[in-house]
Amino acid sequence: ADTIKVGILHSLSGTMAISETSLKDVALMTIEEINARGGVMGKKLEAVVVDPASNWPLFAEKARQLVSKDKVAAVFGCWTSVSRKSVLPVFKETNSLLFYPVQYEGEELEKNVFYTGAAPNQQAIPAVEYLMSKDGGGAKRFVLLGTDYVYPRTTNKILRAFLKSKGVKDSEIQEVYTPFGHADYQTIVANIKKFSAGGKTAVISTINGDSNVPFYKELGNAGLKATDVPVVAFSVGEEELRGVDTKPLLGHLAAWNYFESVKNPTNAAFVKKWKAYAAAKKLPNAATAVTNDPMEATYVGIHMWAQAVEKAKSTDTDKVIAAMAGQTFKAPSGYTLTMDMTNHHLHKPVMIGEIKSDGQFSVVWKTKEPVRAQPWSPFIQGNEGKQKL
Amino acid sequence: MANLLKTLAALLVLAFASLSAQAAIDPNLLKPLAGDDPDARIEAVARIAALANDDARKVLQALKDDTLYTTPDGGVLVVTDDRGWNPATGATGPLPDGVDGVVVNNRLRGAVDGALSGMALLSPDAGLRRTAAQALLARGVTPEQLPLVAKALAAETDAGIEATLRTAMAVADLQSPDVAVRKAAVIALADTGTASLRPQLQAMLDKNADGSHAEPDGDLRLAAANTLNAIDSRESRAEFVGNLFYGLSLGSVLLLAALGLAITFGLMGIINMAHGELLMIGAYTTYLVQALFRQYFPNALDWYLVAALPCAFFVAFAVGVLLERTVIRWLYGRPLETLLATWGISLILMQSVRTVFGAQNVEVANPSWMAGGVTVMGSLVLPYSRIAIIIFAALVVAAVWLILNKTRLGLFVRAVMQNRRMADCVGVPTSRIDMMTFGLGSGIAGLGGVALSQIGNVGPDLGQAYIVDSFMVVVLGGVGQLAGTVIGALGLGEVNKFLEPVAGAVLGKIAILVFIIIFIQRRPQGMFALKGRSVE
Amino acid sequence: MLQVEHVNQYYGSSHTLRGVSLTVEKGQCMALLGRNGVGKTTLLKCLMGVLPVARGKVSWNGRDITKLKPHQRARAGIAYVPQGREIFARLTVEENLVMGMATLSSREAATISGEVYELFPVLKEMKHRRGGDLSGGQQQQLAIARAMLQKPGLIILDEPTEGIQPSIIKDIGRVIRLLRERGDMGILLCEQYFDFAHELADKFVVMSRGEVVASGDAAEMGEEHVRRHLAV
Amino acid sequence: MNARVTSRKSLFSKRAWTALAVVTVVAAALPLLNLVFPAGHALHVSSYVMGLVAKFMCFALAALALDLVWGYTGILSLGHGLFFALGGYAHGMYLMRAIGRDGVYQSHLPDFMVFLDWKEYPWYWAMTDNFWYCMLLVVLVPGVLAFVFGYFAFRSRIKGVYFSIITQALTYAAMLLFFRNDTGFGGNNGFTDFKRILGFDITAPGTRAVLYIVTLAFLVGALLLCRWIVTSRLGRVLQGVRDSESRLMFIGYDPLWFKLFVWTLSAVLCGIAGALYVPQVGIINPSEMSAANSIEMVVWVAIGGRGTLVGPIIGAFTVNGLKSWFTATFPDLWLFALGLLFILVTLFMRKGILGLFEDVKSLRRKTPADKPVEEKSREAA
Amino acid sequence: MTLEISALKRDGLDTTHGAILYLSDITVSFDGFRAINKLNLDISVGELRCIIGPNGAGKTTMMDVITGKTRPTSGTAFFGQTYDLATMTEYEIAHAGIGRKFQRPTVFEQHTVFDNLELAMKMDKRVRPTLFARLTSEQEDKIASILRLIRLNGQEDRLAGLLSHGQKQWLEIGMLLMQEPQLILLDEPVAGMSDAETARTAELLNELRGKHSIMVVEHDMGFVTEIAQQGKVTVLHEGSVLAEGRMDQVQADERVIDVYLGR
Ligand SMILES: Nc1ncnc2c1ncn2[C@@H]1O[C@H](COP(=O)(O)OP(=O)(O)OP(=O)(O)O)[C@@H](O)[C@H]1O
Ligand SMILES: Nc1ncnc2c1ncn2[C@@H]1O[C@H](COP(=O)(O)OP(=O)(O)OP(=O)(O)O)[C@@H](O)[C@H]1O
Ligand SMILES: NC(N)=O
Ligand SMILES: [Mg+2]
Ligand SMILES: [Mg+2]
Repeated sequence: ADTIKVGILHSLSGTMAISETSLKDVALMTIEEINARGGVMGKKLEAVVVDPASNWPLFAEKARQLVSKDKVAAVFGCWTSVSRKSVLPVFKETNSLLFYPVQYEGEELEKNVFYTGAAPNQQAIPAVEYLMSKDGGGAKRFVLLGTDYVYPRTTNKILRAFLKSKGVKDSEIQEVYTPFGHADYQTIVANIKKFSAGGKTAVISTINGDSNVPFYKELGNAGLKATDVPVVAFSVGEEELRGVDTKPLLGHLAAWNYFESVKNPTNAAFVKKWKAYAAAKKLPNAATAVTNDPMEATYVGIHMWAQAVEKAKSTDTDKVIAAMAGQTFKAPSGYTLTMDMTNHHLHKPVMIGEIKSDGQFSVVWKTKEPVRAQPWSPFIQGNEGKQKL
Repeated sequence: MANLLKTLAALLVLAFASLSAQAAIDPNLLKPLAGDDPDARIEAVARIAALANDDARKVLQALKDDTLYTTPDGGVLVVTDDRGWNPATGATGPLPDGVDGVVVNNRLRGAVDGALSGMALLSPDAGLRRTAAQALLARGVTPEQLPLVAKALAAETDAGIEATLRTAMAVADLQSPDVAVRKAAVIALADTGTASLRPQLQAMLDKNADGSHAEPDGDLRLAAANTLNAIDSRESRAEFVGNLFYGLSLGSVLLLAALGLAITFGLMGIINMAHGELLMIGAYTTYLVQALFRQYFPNALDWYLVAALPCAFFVAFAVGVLLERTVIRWLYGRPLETLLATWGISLILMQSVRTVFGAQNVEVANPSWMAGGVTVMGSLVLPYSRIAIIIFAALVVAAVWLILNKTRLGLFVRAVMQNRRMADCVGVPTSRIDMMTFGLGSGIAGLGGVALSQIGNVGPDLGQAYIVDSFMVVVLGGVGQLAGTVIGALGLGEVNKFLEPVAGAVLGKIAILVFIIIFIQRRPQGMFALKGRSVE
Repeated sequence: MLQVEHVNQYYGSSHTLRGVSLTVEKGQCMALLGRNGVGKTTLLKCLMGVLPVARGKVSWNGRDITKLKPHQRARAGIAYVPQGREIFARLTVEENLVMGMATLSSREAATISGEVYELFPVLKEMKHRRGGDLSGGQQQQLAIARAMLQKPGLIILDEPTEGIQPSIIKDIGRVIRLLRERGDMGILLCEQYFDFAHELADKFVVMSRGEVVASGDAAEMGEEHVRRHLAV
Repeated sequence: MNARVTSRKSLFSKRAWTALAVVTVVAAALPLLNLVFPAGHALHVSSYVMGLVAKFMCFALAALALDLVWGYTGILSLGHGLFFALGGYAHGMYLMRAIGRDGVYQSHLPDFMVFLDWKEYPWYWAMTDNFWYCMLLVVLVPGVLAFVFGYFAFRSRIKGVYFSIITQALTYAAMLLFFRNDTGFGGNNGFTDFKRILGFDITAPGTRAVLYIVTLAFLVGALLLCRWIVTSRLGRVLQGVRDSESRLMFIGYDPLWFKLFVWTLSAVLCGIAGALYVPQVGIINPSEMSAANSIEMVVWVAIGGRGTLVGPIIGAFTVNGLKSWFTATFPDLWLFALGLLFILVTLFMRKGILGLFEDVKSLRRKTPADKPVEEKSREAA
Repeated sequence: MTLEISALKRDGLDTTHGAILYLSDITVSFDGFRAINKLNLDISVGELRCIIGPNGAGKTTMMDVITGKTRPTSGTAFFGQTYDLATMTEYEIAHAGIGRKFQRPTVFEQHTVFDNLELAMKMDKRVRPTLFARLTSEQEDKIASILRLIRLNGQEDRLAGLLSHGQKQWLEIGMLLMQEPQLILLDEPVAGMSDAETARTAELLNELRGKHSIMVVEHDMGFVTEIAQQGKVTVLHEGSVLAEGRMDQVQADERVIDVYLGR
């Protein structure tokens, strides 16, 4: 064939469309960008877009379709961990490639997957360290608030162990979970308020996309300000904030590996390109288009894959995997990201941003260098032997 | 923090002693603000605050509002409408190139807030003073601030503010080295103290490692224990009232979500799976009205919600009428098939919104009069937005009740829904009534959507989040029973909110569902079931 | 004046009405007779517009109403007491009666005329009970009262005496006679209770298998050839 | 007189038997075509297609089960996704045990238990390493749950939408329960990463072919069983339950046991469908219990034609087939197409797709003058 | 529950005291309104009893009480000596041998006429037997004869919902006969029937007299006179017995004329 097909596997309908739609678009933009440059190995890339509709078994079906029917060279996709778990067997069975662009809980390392989002040590732990620091407000008590699923659970498990290692007592940690789509945070916010009476408190939120708006609205209603009880979130980025009135949220935090507001030429170009793309394709709400971390991770992932294919001179899975190791890419975050030699995760910088009234984040803290991912968190028992991975 | 406040307070006292200090601010004072040494910035805020003049307040306010910018030469500008005011010179001019916003983090913001509220304690504006006093109470007064507070207290004329300040003083007095002062403070706080004092009071009761009491004075310990008890019982009362309120407010939300369905499903028997999407349409209409106001009537932005109500009603009404005319009207008497068709409608409406507005949520802001809330019983905040929703729900229910029970139209509606053919035969234009009824139900769903937009997501999936709950409410109350829907919604809200603290949100929700299942066993026709022959 | 010309109707493939024609004049009571299942109810439903007519024409006071909806016919002055009562089960008796005045202006509909309460005292007693809770005969009375309140020009009665106690049947008979004698109303009475029909009717038609097989003045009603069509 | 009785509908007409046999044989041939012909051959059937058909057959079995209660007995369940999922979970427990120590943590416990720091299997996992025991669970868990739930609900004479809504509440509650990690079924992720079944590699073409054939056999078997039931006198009692339950009581039937019988049978069939589904799609998780999934099942039945048994099978294949096709071909627009399909079928094909065939057949027989006039049924109480 | 039914069946109906139905002091009130007020009534074995009374007198409600549809507020209702009707469910009562025709015809509209009759037929009505049941030739003959009796032969394959009002009445009577109940309750059986049909029904009832105990509620006095013959007629009024006696006696009773027959 004179094109190389790549699959894009993001939900365009159902509950996850909120987050995943823009990943599909940014992937298409990236592919256009690569094609404009002449493609890969002289061939144009051809995107095959499917809609797994936020339905996990359908993810597996669509993955199989992309790999075995459309014969794509690689698949970029998934957001939730369960969708990833659902497609894994397909990629293993067919020995093909998945690029996964979202922060996740770790505890996984598959040969057929490249993880371009953050592992817990690249997001959660630095964020908590910041909260405990003087500048972060010196939090002593923590509310670990999340949606009841594996990512929050694992993250909180890791954080609990981490906090313990920092001398925080169990009585000073409150772990609260809500069901998916929970929309009434009155009681929880009241409880946070009560808990915070006991001393400087921070909330670590792993609330899933949909519940964030009601949570933050309630927080604003109850008059809990960031200066009293800061909330740091791991799933709230620029895209999510588009749907929130940010005035009451001033100063609440998020930890990511990229913010739209970081200032460097690569990012300026990236943001400009995205806005132009959104306008050109008449995406809904193009006028207020924003970039965010998983979009950057998608962008980086596709480029790195393209570089690896060039290097391997083949789209053969094993050859590409070999070529991926040590790939570098100058990312919009302003850092040159490296694909780890062994663990399929990117080395990423960690940044903490405070919400501004315009829905952007001002970066209040960041690491000097990209941090190597620890997919097997040392804070989880039984992972001791896996730290070299 | 304590150190900082100490300096701050000392400086404030100084400042107020010479309130007349004037003129522009020393650039050296401003310079650290533009830098990135956090400690130096905090220090600078304290020093500027000590100036206690209008200029200082302007600078601090600008910091707070994110309108303070740095210039390339290391100065700062307060920016309003593309013009910069230089506090060092007092000059106002166009913005030079290369200005950049001063990064404010929470720590700095906290310091600015503290400084501003300290300054506000002596402000002539009672509102400002009250806010400041409350902020002070929330933040805690250090012994060093006492003179300032004392001074403010002496000058205070408003009883409410005075009480707040007294409480703040008492809190501070808890740390006094003088047993008598401590005791007086502990006793004073029995009536006003909040849970935030518990650690301090508890500390008085604790024993040291060697077994001796941390607080040597026995009487004082007793007083502390009493105060703790008083605070605890007040808190638990507040908690109870809080739960009651949360339940009422959740119930009102459920009610607003379900009320339209009580008409389209309860009265008309249409298993309207697109009901949620009608809520969504109401919410998106609110969003559009807001956008319109932002664009054309920015001054009246606070009133966009009022305009959104009729708009949402009519848009949803129109969509409802359209659906009724094109699809639903063919399905009367085939209730189960309405499930299928409206499920299809729901998919289409959702995807339409996704196509037009994007898959992401859109932003709907609370008008400023809905921000914040009243504080009752010391610690319980009743948000205005929630209160507004409760009142709104009551109004909508009353309106629906009046329409259905006190007007001829309402009688026709009920008659048509019970026996369409016979209603036709006595001269009721049934298809128009059908259309109006479905439109009414849809319009009310639209109103519900306006309310929901104020507390949650406005996105393509908004409706999906409420559809199951809405059906539960209507069925629990008894299909076709407006009163049942009201009681069902409020009941579910209350049960939920009293369960949640005990069981947690997840198990609480499961418990609610099990409760519904068991309840229906007891009352297989819902809460307000009709009895007798007429239901056969 | 109601004029029915060659009306045909089908249920699926079965031809239920085969060219039925009849005329009801103002001030006249027309009895519609026939065995069970011959299509009487079907005809009345066609006249009321509840069922569509496949072929043929129905006109009322010279106006073609074949294509009108039931509520339009009601507004044109036709009232209907269906077989099986069809009261509004969950409306109160009073509300049911108010429904009878749906075609009147809301001022006229504000009060229920005492006449019906006099005729059917039980309805006044049970004014606040739900229609569906009434006994069968009470419901039948309610259905008749409801139609009377409409002040119609034509009243169509489908077996109005079914399930009603003898004394009230007599009252209903009196009412029908009264209405007839007022002269401003046509009455189409479908009835199994032969003697009752005989007493009230001015004219009659007999149907069999969807066709009119006999018709004439009340005087001929008792004749053998008529009786024959009613026997089993 | 006896002629009357022999003319009563037998299990199938001759033509229907032939059609059934042909379809079954063609369906059974797919895995052969997959195994025998190499990829690229004109007669080759890809494993992707085979996987799809297998999945659809599981859905079809669930739809068939639903039709038994909804179509024939008038009990609309909005919670059959629960029984489907429970069957799936029951089989999934075995599949998880069969992973052995090949999981990520190389423990004898499934990864999610290791992650929760559990040291032992909780009691309800006892014996799940035995395949046949799990198969028993596949039948028993949905069956017993349905029986108990049904017993109380039917005894309280809960009917109509009230019943539908509490089935929805039931599946919703179960979904929330299964989402909890502490419940011990893998939380949100559920079970995945299966490796083998009865010692055979679960991804091997041969294993897949066998699973496919087993699914087909169950589907055909269930169709015959259901057909037999609905044509028996019991079937007519069930329809009596649907149309006038109180009348049935006055002639001496206790509807409770009739309802309970089909309800439980339906749940069991649905559980079996779930159990067949899990090894073939490789994942089971609580989203199968979401309200929307159960409603979709109802949609399959309605689209195909309620109360016809064959219709729901056609419906499940049609809806899911279109969904698979649309999501790949028009990823942005497919919901419009699907939504429109639902509306059009409801409006123009009152009896679903199967009804359309019958209408066409009867149209050919009738003269235009015979246009059927349907009297609108009386208001539903 | 199925067990109980078979237990009851085995006991059989005990009518040693000559009466098949005893109602004593039955009261039924709906939200304070007494539809039945301390009603006392016995029916003897083989008796054909006519019940008349004004609309709303409580006749249908009384049948509701007997068939378990409505629970009496107070009082006792016994079928034979042993069956306490107040404690039994509708189907248990039906099984015990009470059959009823409703005031408004109720048949299975989606079933054919034949199926309606088959379902009503006297047989083991538990789940398993119905699943494996096959029609025997006697049963077929029985259905055929009932079909002829109710004049629906030739229409047995029509859906019952498509019958006319009168035909449904007949079908319901047919179903009742298929049930072979010991006590038959007929609520206005000839309402909506033509005079000829009414005569036929009277004939039928006269045939059944003696074989079954029958209770008939009717407003058609001609019909009542015809079937009551020399038997007892009970007049209900406002929930209690107003008068009882032979038809001619009752018809002459001033009170009955006042409240019921009219002048
Ligand atoms: N909805 C229907 N569909 C098909 N056939 C019907 C329908 N309703 C009635 N029929 C048939 O049409 C014929 C006429 O019915 P109709 O109800 O008009 O009879 P009728 O003369 O009013 O009888 P009755 O005196 O018993 O009320 C009957 O044979 C009946 O079976
Ligand atoms: N569920 C109920 N709620 C209120 N009143 C009721 C209810 N059921 C019956 N009634 C009343 O009880 C009385 C007796 O009704 P019932 O149906 O037994 O009368 P009936 O003797 O059968 O009359 P008919 O000859 O008209 O059929 C009536 O006045 C009726 O309105
Ligand atoms: N991996 C996540 N965010 O689910
Ligand atoms: Mg008739
Ligand atoms: Mg009666």
